[in-house]
Formats: sequence, C-alpha cells, structure tokens
Amino acid sequence: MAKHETPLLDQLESGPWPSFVTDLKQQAATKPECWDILGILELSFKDRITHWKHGGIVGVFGYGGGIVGRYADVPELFPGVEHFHTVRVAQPSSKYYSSANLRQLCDLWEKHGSGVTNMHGSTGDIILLGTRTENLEPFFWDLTHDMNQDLGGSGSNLRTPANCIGESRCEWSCYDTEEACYKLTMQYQDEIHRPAFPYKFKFKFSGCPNDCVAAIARSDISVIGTWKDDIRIDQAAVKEYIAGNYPSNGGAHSGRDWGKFDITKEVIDLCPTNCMWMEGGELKIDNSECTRCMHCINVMPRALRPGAEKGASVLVGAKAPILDGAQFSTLVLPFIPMSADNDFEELVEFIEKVWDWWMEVGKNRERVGETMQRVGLPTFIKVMELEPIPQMVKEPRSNPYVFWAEEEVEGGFERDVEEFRAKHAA
Amino acid sequence: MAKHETPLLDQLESGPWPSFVTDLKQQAATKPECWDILGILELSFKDRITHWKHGGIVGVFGYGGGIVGRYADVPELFPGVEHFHTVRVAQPSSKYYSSANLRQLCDLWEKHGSGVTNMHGSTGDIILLGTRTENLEPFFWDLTHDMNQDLGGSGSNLRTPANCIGESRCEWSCYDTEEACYKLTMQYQDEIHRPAFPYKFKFKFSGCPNDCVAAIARSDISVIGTWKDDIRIDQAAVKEYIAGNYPSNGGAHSGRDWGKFDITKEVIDLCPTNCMWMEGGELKIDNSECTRCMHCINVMPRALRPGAEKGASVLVGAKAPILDGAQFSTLVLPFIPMSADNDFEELVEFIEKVWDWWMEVGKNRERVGETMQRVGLPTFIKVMELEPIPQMVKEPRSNPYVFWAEEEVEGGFERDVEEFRAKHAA
Amino acid sequence: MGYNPDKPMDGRISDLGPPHYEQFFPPVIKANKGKWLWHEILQPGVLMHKSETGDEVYTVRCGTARLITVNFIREICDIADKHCDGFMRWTTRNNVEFMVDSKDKVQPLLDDLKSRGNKFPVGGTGAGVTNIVHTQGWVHCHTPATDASGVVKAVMDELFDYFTSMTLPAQVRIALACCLNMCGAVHASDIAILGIHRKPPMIDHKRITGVCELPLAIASCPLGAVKPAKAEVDGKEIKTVKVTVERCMFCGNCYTMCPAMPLADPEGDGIAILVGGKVSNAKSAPKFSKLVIPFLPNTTPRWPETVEAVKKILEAYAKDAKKYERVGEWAERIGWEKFFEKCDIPFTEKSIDDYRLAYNTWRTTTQFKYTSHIK
Amino acid sequence: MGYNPDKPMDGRISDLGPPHYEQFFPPVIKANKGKWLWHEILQPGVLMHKSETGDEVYTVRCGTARLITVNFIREICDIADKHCDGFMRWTTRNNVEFMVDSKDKVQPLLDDLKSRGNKFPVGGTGAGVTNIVHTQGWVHCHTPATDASGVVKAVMDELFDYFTSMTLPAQVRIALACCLNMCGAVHASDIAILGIHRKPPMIDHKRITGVCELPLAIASCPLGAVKPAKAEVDGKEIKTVKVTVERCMFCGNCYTMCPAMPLADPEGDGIAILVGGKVSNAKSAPKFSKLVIPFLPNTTPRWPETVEAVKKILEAYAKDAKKYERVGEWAERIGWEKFFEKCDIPFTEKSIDDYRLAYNTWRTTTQFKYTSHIK
Repeated sequence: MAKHETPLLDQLESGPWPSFVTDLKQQAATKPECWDILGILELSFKDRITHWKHGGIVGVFGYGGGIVGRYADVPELFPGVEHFHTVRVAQPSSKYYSSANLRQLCDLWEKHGSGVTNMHGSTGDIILLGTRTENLEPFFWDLTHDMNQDLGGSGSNLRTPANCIGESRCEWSCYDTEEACYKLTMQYQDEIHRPAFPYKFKFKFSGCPNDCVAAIARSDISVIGTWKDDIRIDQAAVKEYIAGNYPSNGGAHSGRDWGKFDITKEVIDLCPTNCMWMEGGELKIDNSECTRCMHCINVMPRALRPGAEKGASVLVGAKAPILDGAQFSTLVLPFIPMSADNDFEELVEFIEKVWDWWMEVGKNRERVGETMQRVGLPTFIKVMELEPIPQMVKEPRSNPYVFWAEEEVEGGFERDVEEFRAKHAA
Repeated sequence: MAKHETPLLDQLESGPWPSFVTDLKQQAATKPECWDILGILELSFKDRITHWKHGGIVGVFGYGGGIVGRYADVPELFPGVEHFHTVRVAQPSSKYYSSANLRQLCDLWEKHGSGVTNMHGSTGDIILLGTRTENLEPFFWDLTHDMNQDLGGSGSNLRTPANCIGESRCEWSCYDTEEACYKLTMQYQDEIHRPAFPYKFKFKFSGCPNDCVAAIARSDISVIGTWKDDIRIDQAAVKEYIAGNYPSNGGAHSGRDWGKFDITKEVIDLCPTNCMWMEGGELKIDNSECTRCMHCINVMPRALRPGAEKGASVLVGAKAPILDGAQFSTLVLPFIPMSADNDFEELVEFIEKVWDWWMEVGKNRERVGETMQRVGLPTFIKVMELEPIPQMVKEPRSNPYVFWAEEEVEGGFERDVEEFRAKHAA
Repeated sequence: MGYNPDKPMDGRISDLGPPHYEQFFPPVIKANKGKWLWHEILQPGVLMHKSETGDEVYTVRCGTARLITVNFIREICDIADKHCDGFMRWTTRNNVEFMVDSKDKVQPLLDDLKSRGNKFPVGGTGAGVTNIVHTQGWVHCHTPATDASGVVKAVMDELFDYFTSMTLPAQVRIALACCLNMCGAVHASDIAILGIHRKPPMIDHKRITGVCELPLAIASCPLGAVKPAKAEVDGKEIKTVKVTVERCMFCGNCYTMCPAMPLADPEGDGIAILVGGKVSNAKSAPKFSKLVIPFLPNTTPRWPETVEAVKKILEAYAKDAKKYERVGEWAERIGWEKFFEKCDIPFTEKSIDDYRLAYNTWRTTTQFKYTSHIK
Repeated sequence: MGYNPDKPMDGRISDLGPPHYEQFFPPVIKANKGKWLWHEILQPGVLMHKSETGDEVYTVRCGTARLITVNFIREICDIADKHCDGFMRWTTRNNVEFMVDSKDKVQPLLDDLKSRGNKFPVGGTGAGVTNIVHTQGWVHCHTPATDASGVVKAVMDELFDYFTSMTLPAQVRIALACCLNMCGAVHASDIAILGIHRKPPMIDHKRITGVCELPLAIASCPLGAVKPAKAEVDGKEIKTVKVTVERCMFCGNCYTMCPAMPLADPEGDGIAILVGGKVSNAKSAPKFSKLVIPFLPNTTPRWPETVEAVKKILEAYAKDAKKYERVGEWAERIGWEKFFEKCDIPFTEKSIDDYRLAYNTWRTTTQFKYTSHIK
C-alpha cells in the first residue's frame, strides 16, 4: 500500500493530547492498509466531507447484527479501505480485561482486519474498525472457537447492554450491575443477534442515581440503583468533614481553594428537598422527604452511604433526538429488588412485557419512548398492567382533555337524540 | 308570571354567604319574570343539565358584538325567559362607579330587561342578564343617549379591555393602567364592536408583576408594569420590620401566629435570584440580578418600592385551554415606556403590528397564541421585526432541528448531484 | 324621545366607549392617584392606603354574589351614598369595595354592613380565600357541564371562615368555569372547579343540515374524531358527521361549532378539580392548575362532593404549607406524590397528561419520594 | 482448523455472549467487590478506594484516543503486565484505568506512564474535564456532518490542563456527535459538539429506483417535506421524490432511509454547540443540552472556531459558577440571558425552539434580567 501525504492530519500530531494520527502511522508500519485509512481521512479533511458510502448489508451467517458494512466512495484511490466494515465485539461487564485476552483479540484483528479499533463504541462494544467481507466469517470462527467470545448488537435489535463499574469498585452501587448486565446479555443473545424489533433497543445498568453509564439518557430500559431505607450516617465522620479533616466530594475539588468546608452551604442548603439539618452537632436527615439525589453522599463519601435495603428504579424510553426529539427515560417502576438469586425476575418480567407490547404496536424505526409518546403514558401504564402512581409524572396534567371510557360513565355513551329533543327544543 | 316552586334552589338560601336565590326572589316581587329565571334554573337543578339553546345571532344595528343571544329550550314552561339575551356594557377603568351612574343603569335595565346582572363578567364588562330581542334597540338608544355609555365586546373581536386598580389606589403600579385601558378602549371602538378578527382578542393592563387582573393568564396582549432601575429601599423601615413593628406582607398574615418576622427566612431566602443580603444592618440588593418578582416588596411594603424608571413588559398570547391547551402570555417586549403623553405609542405600534399579521395569517377561531405556536416563535419575532433576545425564552432549544434559510448557507441550496457523484461513487 | 323603530338610524350614537373613570373616583382617590406610598390590611376586609400627601383611604371589601339584581345594586348605592360620597367600586373577583377617607368612618360603615344580615360579608383580603370568580352555568349558558352560582354559593358557605379571616399560608384563589371553554379562565387558580362533559356528542341528523357548516364541525375537533358521514332522514340520504368515540375527549368544541351535536348529560356531566395554578409572578413564575380529581358528580343543590374536595385540599394546604407559599408552590416543594398523599386524594391515570405537550410532565429522573402509592 | 468456506455451518458456534467479567478482575477487586466503603481522589487521575476489609485499591486513569490501534492496546497490556498483574479496564468515557493494590505501587506506575511521552495523560477525575465521548466522524461513518477524532484531538489539546487538574466548579462532560443521529447521545452533556447539515438533500434520480423504498423515504421526514414526484431519467419517466426545502430542517433522516438523497456538503456542514445538559440525578434532575451556537464551520484540521467556543464557555463557567454547580445548573441560576452575556455568545433566533414541545421553552413570566440584549 502506498504511503500518502497527509499534511492536514500531520497537524494533529502536535499538542499534549494523545494523537490518533501518530498511532495510526505507527500501526501502518506493520499494517500498510492503515495508510489508506489515513489517506481517505486526509481527503475528507481536504474536502470537508465523508468518503464513505451508504451502508451495505454484510454479516455472519445466522446473525442480523454485530457487523456494520462500510465501503469507500473513492476505492480506486484507497484500495485498502474499499471494504471497511466494522465488527462489534461484546465487551465484558464494566470493561475489565486481562492482557492475555486483549492480546489475543489484537492478534485476531491484526490477522483478519486493519488493526484499528475503538475502545469502545458509544454503546459499549469493542469496535474493530475496518475489514473486508471475506474476512468476516474467518474472524468470527476464530473469535468463537479460539476466544470463546462473540459479537455485539447492531440494527433493529437489542444492542449490547452496558453497565457502570458497580459493586466491583464503587461503594454506592445499590445492586450488582455487572451481574445484571451479564445475565441479561446472556439471556437475550437471540434478541441481540437476530433483529426482530421495530428499532434498536438498549439496556443500561447504573448502580446509583449518579448514573455513570448514562442509562437515563441513552437506554430504552434504564435500571438505576436506589434504596428504600435511611441514608447511613457515620456522625464521627461528619465531624471530620466539618473540621476539614476529610476532603469534600472525595477530593474532587482539591485543585482550587474553595475555602473551608461549610456543611450548611455545601450540603444542607443544596439538598433539593431541604430534608437535612444539624442538631446537637449531628447531621439529621428526614429520610421520608429524601429523593436520594446523591448530593450529600457525593460530598461526604466517608460519612454518608446509601441505605441497606437496596434495589433499582426502572425507567423507560430514553433516546437521542432522531426522530421526535430527545427523551430521557421515564420512571415506571420506582423500586424493584435486583437479585441474581432469582435471576432478576422482576426486571425480566417487565422487560418482556415491554417487548411483547412494543413488538406488536411499535412502528418501523420507532423507539419505545416514541411509541409511549404516541399512545400516551396512561395507555402504556395500562398495557403494562401497572397501577398509575404519581411517581410516574413530575406533575399532573394541566389540560382538562381526559379520555373517559364508556364503561366509566354512568349510563354509557349511547343516547337517543329524540328523547333529548323531547326535553330540549332545538 | 306564575311563581314557581323551587325546592332545590331554596336550599341555597341558607348559609353565611350571600344568596343569589334570595336576591332573585326579592327582585321577583317587582320584576315577575325573575320567577321564570328561578323556575328554569330550578329545572336545571332537577335535570342536572342546562335549558338554554345554542346561540342565536342578535344585536344592535351596526355592531357585531356586545349582545349574546340566548333562548330557553322550554319556553312554554317559562315564557318570561323565552328570550334571555345578555347585554355587555363596557365598564369604566378599575370598575369605579358613582351611585348616580349605577342607579341610572339599574333603572334602564329594569325598564328594558330582567333586572338581573353580573357585576361583572369574566372579561370585565357589566353584564345585564336577560332581555328580549325587541328591547335591544330601545335599551341601546337609552344607554347611548341618556347615559352616554356603550356596549362592550363579544364574538371574534377585541373584547372589552380591563385593568387592575393601578395608580388610583396602589403604590406598586408602574404605569397608569386606568388611562392606558381607557385610551386604548376608546381608540379601538371599531375593533370592539365590529368583528374582523380570526377570533377573540383581549388586552389586560396590570400595574406590576403581581398581575391582579390576570393579564398573563387571560389576555392576548398582556401589559404588565415593571421598572428598569433599582428597588427603592427605606432602611429605617427595614429596621422596623426586623424589629417587628410593621406587620409583614401588609398585614396579610395577621390572622395566624407565624412567629417573629425573620427577614432572612421570609425575604432573603425566598428571593428567587438570591440577590439580597444584610450588610451592616442594612438590606442590600444586587439589582442587576433582580427579576422584579415583587416578593420582597410584597412582604415589606413600607420599606421597599419599585424603582423610579417605570414602564411595562408586553407579553403575547395567553388563552384558556380551548383548543390547543392553555397558554400563558410570552414575553416579547421586556420593557417599553408607558406614557399617556405620547398616547402609549410604543404599545399601539406593537398592537397594530400583531393585528396586521394575525388578521392575515390567523385561521378561523385561532387565538393569536395558537397562531404563534403554529408558525413558531422565531417566525413570530421575525414578522414583528424584533431582534431575538434570550429574554423571550426560558431556555434555548434542546433539539437541534434548526431551519436554515438558503441565503444563510454558503453556496446556497442548489447543488448538482452529478458533480457530487463524480467525487463520491454511489 | 327614545328609540324609534321606524327610523332606526336616525340620531343614532355609537362607539362612545366606557365612561371616563375619573368622574367616579372618590375625592381622596382623585387627590392621591399616583401618590400612594404603602398599604396595610387593618383587619380582614379592611385596607388602609397611605399617601405621600399624608392622606389615607380606608377600604372595606365585601363579598357578593356575581349574579345580583338591580334591587341589590341599589342597596349598594344606598350604602355608598350614606358613607362614601356616593362612590364605590368592584374588584376583579366580584367583591364590592366601599372607601372612606378617615379612620373614624370605618366602624360606622362596618356596623351598617353588618346590620344588613348576611348580604355584605367583610373579608377577602390577604392570606385567606377571596371571592370565587366564575362563569354563568345553568343560569344563562348553553354549553355548561355544571352550574356556577349554585356551586359557588355552596363552596363559599363552607369556606366562609376563610373569607373573613387571614390564617392561610398565602392567598388562595378559587375559580369556577362551567365548561372547558373557561370563560372564567380558571387555568391558573390555586383551586379550580371545572365543569366537564364525559359523553360524546349526539348527532341530531334531522337538524344538522340546517344549523351546521359540516366542514367547520369536522375541523372543530382537535383530535380528528369528527368525520364526514351519511345518514337517512325522512327517507332521504343526507350528509352529516359521525364521531369516533374512542378519540373524543369531550371538549365540546364541536357543539360550539354545530348546535346539532349536543353533549351535555345529567350523568355524564360533572366537575373536575384542578389545583396549584397561580397568575402572579411573585417568587415563582405563573403556573397552570393541575388536574387532581378527574370527576365529581353534579349533586344538586349543594354539590357536597365538590365542597368536601375543595375543603380537604384547602385544609391540608393550610396545615402543611409554609408562610407565603401558594398551593402550587407547596405541592412542588413537597412533590406531587406527597400532595396526593397529604390531601388523601386517590391518584388515577386521568391525572397523567396525554395531550400535546405531555412528555414534559413525565418524571424523567430517579428522584421521587416513597409514599403509600408504592406497594 | 479455522473457518472452512465450503462448510460454513460445520462446527459453527454462536450466541456465546461476552466473557464473564470476573475472570478479568484484578485480585484486589475480586476480593473486595461489594465491600467498598469510600473513595478519595488523591491527585488528578489517581483514586483510592477503601474496603471494609481494610484493603485499598489505587486507580490511575489515563486519557486515550477512542480510535486506537492494536499496537497501542499491546502497549497498554505491557503496562498492565508490568504493574497490575495483567489487568486493566476502560471507563465509559474512553479512559483506560490501571489498578494497583498498594500505595507504593502508584508512583512507579505514574513514572512509567510519564516515560511514554504524551501517550498516557493522567487525569479525567473530579472537578475537571474528562475525556470526550464521541462518534466516528469521517473515519468510518457515512452520514457525518463533521469529523470526530480530529475535533476531539483539537479540543482536548486546548483543554488539556483541565483534564489534568481539578479546578472547575464541578465535572464537565463534553461529548461530540458527528450528526443528529447522535450515536454518541450528546443530548445530555455539559458541552456538546454536534455535527449538523444545513443543505437539503440532493435527489439522485438515477439511483433512487434501485436503492430506495420511496414510501419509506417519504415517511422518514418528520415534517412531511419529502413528497412523491416524477422525474425523467434516460428519457423515461420514473417515480421519485422531491423536497420542500422550506420545511427541511436538515435532520438527515431521509438519507438514512434512502441512499439516493445525500445531504453532506463542505460548506453546508459544520458544528453546533449545545450546553447545560447532565445525566446525573445529583441535586437537579437530568437536563437536556441547549443549543447556544447554531453553526461553526468545519475548519480542518483543528476547528479553531469550535475549540475557541468551547474554551470560552468553559472559562466563563469556571469563573462564575459556584462549587458543585454543573454548567446547566449555573446557566439556570444566573438565567440564560446572563449566560449569553457572560459567555459573550450572540443570541440568535436559531436558539429559540420551534419543534414539537417548543411552547414549554417560551418565557411566560415577567421575570427577566436586564442584559445588553435589551436596547
């Protein structure tokens, strides 16, 4: 493969941030097709437009997802990227790896592909960037047989679920997000690999309302840890914070002098429900008013911890703007237990109810949040066989446009206009 | 006219609140048709349904508004209310009256109508309730000739404007709402009496953001007093409040023991912009952060007053739910002078611009707020020839769906797909 | 003199507008307009305004029905003549106000008012319940889903003590509209009593041809539930409309446009309660009222279900809210789930918005409070 | 062994899913999962977590490009082998983390990382700017309106000091999506860099018959701007589509559905800046990012206009916001009119919503602050 001049990209080799251009050039030493990647990207920098064609359905036998087809629109200039398909490999929970595992994957990708990756794609997969159609099956064979690993999702199916770091290294996680993510990923392999949905569908698992995996913004079913009982307080540690012996916010603000820690200003006054106060040198919380926003816990991690009766809130319907505008997920189940012992059955039951309904009524390319908007939240709640509760809304409706069903209204809808006219002259 | 049995209405004669039933019965002694009013209302109480027919166009020559036609759907039972038209009489600003004036109106209504009124209708008019078609012209003749008064508005026209009590008895009024209301009512008599609009249109004038005439909720053009400079502070009076010598909120809370007045809790902490503080025993305000919400002034009327550079904000588009849902008015002109000396020309100019546009593009029965929603606020601002400013919105748009005009985009919209294909193979 | 029907246009006068307000000003108002410095509520229903000239005006506010007779107005005029140089005014909330220019004139005025039985209750000021603004109801309107004056009388009888006192956390504005048209614009009230229909319109095929423009009737439906149809009337096929009842949300706009589509019904009609609206920009921005009770029946003559619902909400608010906190501000501070719990109002799916801007009301956060709603 | 194209289904394995995470846990993680008590950021990029067992784990976080080669991954593996028993992990924001089980192992690790030039910047913790999540851009995607990796490199070079320090009022999450499809879901970021198109699609009539389902192309437009049409191709009339350009808002959904409707353009395409979004439920509910700069050009290779805009916003925020206040919380507290003033960003009508829920963004209160916008 010819080396291309890349005067524009070369300018991205300077500066303190790691340069993907430098990295690609170094890789090109052993994988010459990386020159064509650089070359076509340079052309885009010059033309200020992409040089990739629209789609193309490629994949491995039996799977409808996991591979994204891609072809250059200037293949004659850059034959090394004529085909430039992406392979999505399902990532392990929390994206922990061993070097042995990754080295093997690198070898595989060097053998069958360009050697270029994304660690990771937006949804969470390991993205292997750039290979030819004829390499897909051999790669998949080696991935499954040699590594015991598998592809992730793409297209109108369940996308590879993702989770925050959870209990493995976070004191706030209210359930085992890694196990929940793993279990449900394994359970729904068919839904991940063989598109049967109206459009894509995502699960994300966050251990607490800080929501480090952006479940509420980016997943159709957002499972976010929470608790039922009281915030656990270590009053001795509270005193240490007040005394300035522990850094606020786990040291997150230590780069600037914000003055002495002020528990009133920094914690009590910022509590969105005003449910905290000091009394006799102790921090008091009216937990019945707490909405578990995490702020006080975030600020004083050595003094405060989530309660002990833990589980998750389930929210539904987040998506990016295309097509009807962005949506955050909506609170549907305020609290469910999240236990691996019963295979997360409360969650599984709910997920399958959502799918059953959405697969029936969802339109082509309609995310479940859009389907919810189209039918209305009251209808969604009804088909989910849930009791409507005020926690599902920020506020009650302000318009008076209520649908009443005939059976709810005394005497029904049928009336005789003649009878009416007998009492009311026209 | 026969006296009717009214066992249901009779039950509304007990209780401490003034009884309209008792009043009607007493009136019936001299105006027997009031028995038929009581009779038909009793029938509605019995049947739990109205006994008035749908509309009927009646009026006085040359006017399209001011009279609302009404006929009983059981005229044979209650001939005294077979016709029961309403006459809307334009009220004076702030609804001040002399007894001489009102007595004359009462005599007129006793002569030509039922003797029943509303003081006042929802929009502000004096409502004279119940007369026959043949009485309308004689009544109107007497009203104009003997009393020098006139009808108000109804139908798809300018409705009778209304105003708060304003400077006549309120220390907070930032402009002369009475004069503004009067001047514009006189100026737009034609628009009030001869429907030419797509639908109804209301002006309301409030002297300050407390908005006692509900301009922001109920008028298509809401003119609400505000000021530009600093809140005027009498520090001596502040001290009196702190000392508990002046009652908080003008005595509005004196019926209950709320404890000693606490300026921090009751004023400073409740300021929505947190722009107030105590310093050296004085109350300080960062007026550049103030949004003039009136709370501090409301609580300490003897210490705080609106600034001296006064005028009004103009907001557009309020309406009740029918049809697209309720709307509050939207801030369009943050500050205009409001001076009788120039006949409120800034306001007049704006009103006429709104009308010119709305009469052209508004659909039948579409309130101006709905027209604004239909075309979008950016378009409305453009046709009003206003600079877009952030004060018009609570927040910028969160969706990325921006309309770009061809002239805004380098190279325009026209492109040659062949040329494109030459560089981008399909 | 007077109108001559034979020459209707002779000597006709029009477009006079309202009388100029100034002629109706009491002298102390005329002298001090624009000069007022501050005010104070001396006792429920009695206000004093102080002018920079040193003048004072004392106002006595009385609740009245909105539906009043000329008889009654003349009695008001008598009072004004006796105490107030013949002047008076009305507030935007149907209260009548008598003004005197010195403190010693207040008590005689109050005594006079008291001597007239329950006709002139003094109050409606400050942190209390002032008079209910309302629409016509069954006494004059053709589209109501409930009465107005009757419901208001029943509610005010029950809330009377709140009218004559100032013991609430803030003013409470109650409003009634007898149908969704909301001539009374109750959509921004602390407590709104709203007449609602619950049965779809009947189609009077015999009448529709004569009284309706079919395209207007069809266009009137915001949800497109009114559609063109045909029917047989007296053996002839006519053009008419039909209604997809599943898409009807009973707004009544079709009846407004087409008299042949009546929807009122004794059992279908009733009252919805909305709460938490406000007009004032004080502290928080204006808020719409929110639907919390979707239906209460028209139990004449005293609407006990409605009276009780209003009172229950008012008393839960009175007990729980902070000083200066309006009903809506209270509900938002405690959270709507707590509002329903504290007011002991069952939450139903009817309170969940499914109209055009519904998504903005969905709870898109993990922040919530545990209440009895969560089993 | 290996894949045999002649017998593709022989010995095929599928639906294995991801490897079980536990095999990749460093020993200290495995031993303490679920037992962590608290954590502390010891210095930018270095965290310590304390377990109830007394164990501690020290994490060193390094920014990397998202676009990396196997060469580079092997270097990461070398580091993990040398310091971390062969384990490592990635964060959701494309940072790589190395964990060690005692404090004395931290400095040697940091020294090693530092010795590798600018490959492993340590930071991305606490009240700073962490790594930018982003999409593919011109390196792989067929619908982008801008590049991704290149813009990110340019921005992070400029904000580098904020990555390696913790001096901001709160964490600032920056994200980039190269078109409205937002594979990167930038709609809830403190600062979002969004590729946008500004020219309506061309119609490739020659190709459309072969590559598009016309009804899908027509249905794809949220505003109904794509309509059926006819065109002549090679002397034959074919069915095709046309676009009402006044109704086009350049979302590109038609191109997604129909390859014969390309809309990318060197001059039309560029970047919009949105700010103030957040995902976390901490303090305030999650917020969408708001569009504040409607367009900046694709000035390759370093997008100076975009870099400057991001930096200006970040620095205005850093100067003005209170401790713990996210960008959106700051903007809401000071008011958006003050945001535009303090950030010195011109306000345009493009920032005023006119999409489906637009009414909720209109200012329906008299509360506003005077800024230079009011002449």
